[in-house]
Amino acid sequence: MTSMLESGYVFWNPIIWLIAFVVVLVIVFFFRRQGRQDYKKDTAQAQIFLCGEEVPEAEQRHIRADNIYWGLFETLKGYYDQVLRPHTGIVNDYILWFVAVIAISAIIILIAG
Amino acid sequence: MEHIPLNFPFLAAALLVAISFYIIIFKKNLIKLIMGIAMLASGVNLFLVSLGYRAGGTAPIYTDVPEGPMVLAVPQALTLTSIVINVAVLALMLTMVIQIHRHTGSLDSEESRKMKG
Amino acid sequence: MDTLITHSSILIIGILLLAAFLTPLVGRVSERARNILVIGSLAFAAALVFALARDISFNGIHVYALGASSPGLATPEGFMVPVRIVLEVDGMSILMGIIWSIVALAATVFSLSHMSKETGQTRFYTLVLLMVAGGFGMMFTGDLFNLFVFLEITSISGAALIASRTRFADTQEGGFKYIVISSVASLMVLFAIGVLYSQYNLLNVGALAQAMQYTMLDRMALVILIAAFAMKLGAVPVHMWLSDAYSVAPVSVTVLLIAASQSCMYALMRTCFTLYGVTADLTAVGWIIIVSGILSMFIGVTMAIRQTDITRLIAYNCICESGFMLVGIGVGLAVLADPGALAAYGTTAISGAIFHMINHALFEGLLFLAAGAIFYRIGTRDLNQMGGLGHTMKFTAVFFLLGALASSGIPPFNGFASKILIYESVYQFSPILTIIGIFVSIITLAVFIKVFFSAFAGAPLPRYKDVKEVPRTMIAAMAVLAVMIILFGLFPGLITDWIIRPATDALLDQAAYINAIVGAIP
Amino acid sequence: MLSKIVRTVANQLTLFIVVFGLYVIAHGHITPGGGFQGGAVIVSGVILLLVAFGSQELKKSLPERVLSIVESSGAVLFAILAFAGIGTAFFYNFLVGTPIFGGVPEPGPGAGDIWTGGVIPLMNFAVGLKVIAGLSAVVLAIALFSSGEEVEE
Amino acid sequence: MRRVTGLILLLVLVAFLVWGMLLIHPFGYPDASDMDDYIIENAQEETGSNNVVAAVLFDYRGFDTLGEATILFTAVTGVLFLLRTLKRKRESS
Repeated sequence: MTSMLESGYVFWNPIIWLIAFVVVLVIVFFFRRQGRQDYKKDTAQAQIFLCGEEVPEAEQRHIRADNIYWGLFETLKGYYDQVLRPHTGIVNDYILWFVAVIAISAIIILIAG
Repeated sequence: MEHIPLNFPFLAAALLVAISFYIIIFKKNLIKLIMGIAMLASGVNLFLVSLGYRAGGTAPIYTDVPEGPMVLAVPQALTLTSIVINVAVLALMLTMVIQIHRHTGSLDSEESRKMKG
Repeated sequence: MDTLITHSSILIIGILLLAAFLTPLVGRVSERARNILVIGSLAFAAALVFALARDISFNGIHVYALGASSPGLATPEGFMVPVRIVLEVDGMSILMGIIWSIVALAATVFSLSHMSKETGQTRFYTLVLLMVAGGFGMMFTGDLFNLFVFLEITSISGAALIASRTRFADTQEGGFKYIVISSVASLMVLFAIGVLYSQYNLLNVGALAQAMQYTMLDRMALVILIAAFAMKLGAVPVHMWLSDAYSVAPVSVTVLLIAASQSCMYALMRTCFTLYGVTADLTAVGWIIIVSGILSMFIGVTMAIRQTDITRLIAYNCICESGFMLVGIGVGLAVLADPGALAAYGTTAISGAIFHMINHALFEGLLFLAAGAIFYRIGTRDLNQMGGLGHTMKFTAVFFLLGALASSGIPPFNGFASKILIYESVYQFSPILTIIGIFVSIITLAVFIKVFFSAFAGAPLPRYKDVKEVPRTMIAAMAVLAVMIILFGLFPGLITDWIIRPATDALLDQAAYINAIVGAIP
Repeated sequence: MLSKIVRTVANQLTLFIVVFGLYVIAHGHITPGGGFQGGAVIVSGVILLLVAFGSQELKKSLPERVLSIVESSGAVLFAILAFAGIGTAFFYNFLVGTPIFGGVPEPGPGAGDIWTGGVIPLMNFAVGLKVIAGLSAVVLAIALFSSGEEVEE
Repeated sequence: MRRVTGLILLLVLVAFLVWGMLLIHPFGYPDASDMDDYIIENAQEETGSNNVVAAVLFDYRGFDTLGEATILFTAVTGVLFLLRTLKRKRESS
């Protein structure tokens, strides 16, 4: 079994996983085929329905990257303010962090280790 | 020769390193930053070359040398290598600073930065 | 053939250096000859790496003493310590060599088309060859000062390559930051080497490991080495240069830079496991690395989700992924002195980390190459201006999706295989670490959903109507990495048995590394 | 371009600087010095010329194309000398004991002999060539760039 | 704020370095010198060079020197690579 990955505690075999995945896929397709059959291409059914409004152009319809997860950033504003503060982009600060790492790990290793 | 008290050459190297870190951290001018790195390199080179000294030793070159102990040769070779490496690094850094100045018209590490966050 | 194998470790570095020196001369004659020289020397080096790997799996550690009267003679006759520079290639080094050769070939083939519009291509390829040679030198050398020299070669050529698009201001800034960071880090490495030299009068890793007594000065050197290598590999909190440098470089260079960061990770592992090893009690070091890894994972992913610059986003994702490796290594280090725990889960954690290194190079490489393909066609890295590219750039979209799924640890891709090793072993050390890891993986998927949605999905934008698929060489380079991701995902057991386990064993077997240099331990 | 006095003096001095640099390179294996040091000495002569004549004038006699070629050749020569010992081991000093630079001095302090050192004098020469061409190219490129002149590609 | 934190961290670093330097062997009396003694004794015989430093540079540690020459080559290539054109700038400005 070349696919088997054992770590002494659990095992992971992608082939088994793939077989299970295919089986699940078949089952899903089976149930999907039980659904409605009256979908027809090239009719009004296939068009975008937006509460009866006019559908905007592709340019306006597209959700830009800035707006994705907007709510998440709004909620975590406090966290991001804290995280963004050290990311100044000034090269001097980068070396200051390096000195900080040396100083802190020196204290830890010289005392504890 | 007597002991030099308190390992003065090593202390000098450590202080050079410390001063250069001060320059690198607190001076916002990019040229001064490069000077700081050059000083850091000098500090490390001083440290390396003073490691190899042997009291009363002569230079490790056999041509017309008096009898006696010789100082260690490997640190000197390492220092030579390190010096040339730093010359190369400084040349490249200065080139980049020239380019940064050409693009942004500023030599301040805070004003010339385009990327943050 | 035997002669070739005997000299292979030096030939890999030497041929690449010679090719780099020849490239400016050949480039004046003909561009085609130059490309053949570059690709040919890289392919030759890759072939030699595989031959050497095969030899190491049969005959154990490969030792090459430079300039000695016989290549196998690491120490002069009748003398206990090595005097010359010794190349020492064991399972771990050759694993890094395999990663490096694959990545270098893919990146160079990709840049044949990707850089074809730029000026100064001859110097570009010279620098690429120098960087690849420097990386091989870092991985194969058994000498600390030599490690420093090759570290400098890699970082100088890397900095020049990052800044290669001189018409943009941000590239110059990224290159400058990279070279400042790396020269400070490498000078501190040199300082630490001096501290070690002052006590033992040795520069060879194996001989130093044998003589190591873990005095206070050794601890000082350890602190400086760890901090310097951590900065070079981009661990939080010294990671800020990484996003600046990776995001502005041409993507083929970024792929090389990822592998260069991996070689700094290798140097960190060499320092901790081989140089200090069991002589020292590395529990505190292990915890420092674990904390840094957790911070890298968390801060990396939360910063990644916020970016709107595609390469910068993937760069933060790189920080996040290297956090996984750091956690694996840290757990291994923390239990290094405890044989029971090491056998129960420490070894698995380390092999998970090593497996993740090779996977990381593959999928992050694929992601960056796909991002570069987008940049090649539409000329911007800004996600806000992209949209609907999947309609025209089908191959790129599929490759990007593949890399994204692998990076988020979705089965059955290779990222999952290595992450499950890390999760499962770290869980026995401390469950909270695994929970954080799984959480971070989920956010990684969210990050890539954002990228895929805003760049490839959606209705085709009118301004990108006539965007075509990228040239065939670029697709070929991406396809190589994609095929390897799928293979590594489908046959993880094979890969672990062939290269990961030997690498882990070689890393943990400090005595064998020392023996190969100085003979039996007295 | 500086005044005529400076130019004449720089012209004459450069000769001595170059000769001294060549001496340092050639005697690298018996006295202090070597390829890097001698090369740096010669480059100081080039910089003197650069200061006296200006980058435009110097570019005519030392075009960057030539410097780049010389530098690559120096590096290739060095690498080939290292490769030449690969019959035994890379970097093996294969010339010791042969008629070319093969002499072995008496152990202990003594007068130096130029005909010793194996590949070391040759490598010194290769490195010297490289350093001269390389550093001159760097200095010239930066000077040309800062004077607003286009650098040759 | 940044200045104060920076100075404190720098002081810790200085204390760390100075403390380390005081632990190193007394200046001029190295603890161990096996490798260097071997090189000083055998350099003349093995390499034929009177200058031991040159022998170390080009024979015992020749690979480092190749690396160093490579670094110089890299830097020169990099400098010429980065300063390659001004034309585009002149047109745009």
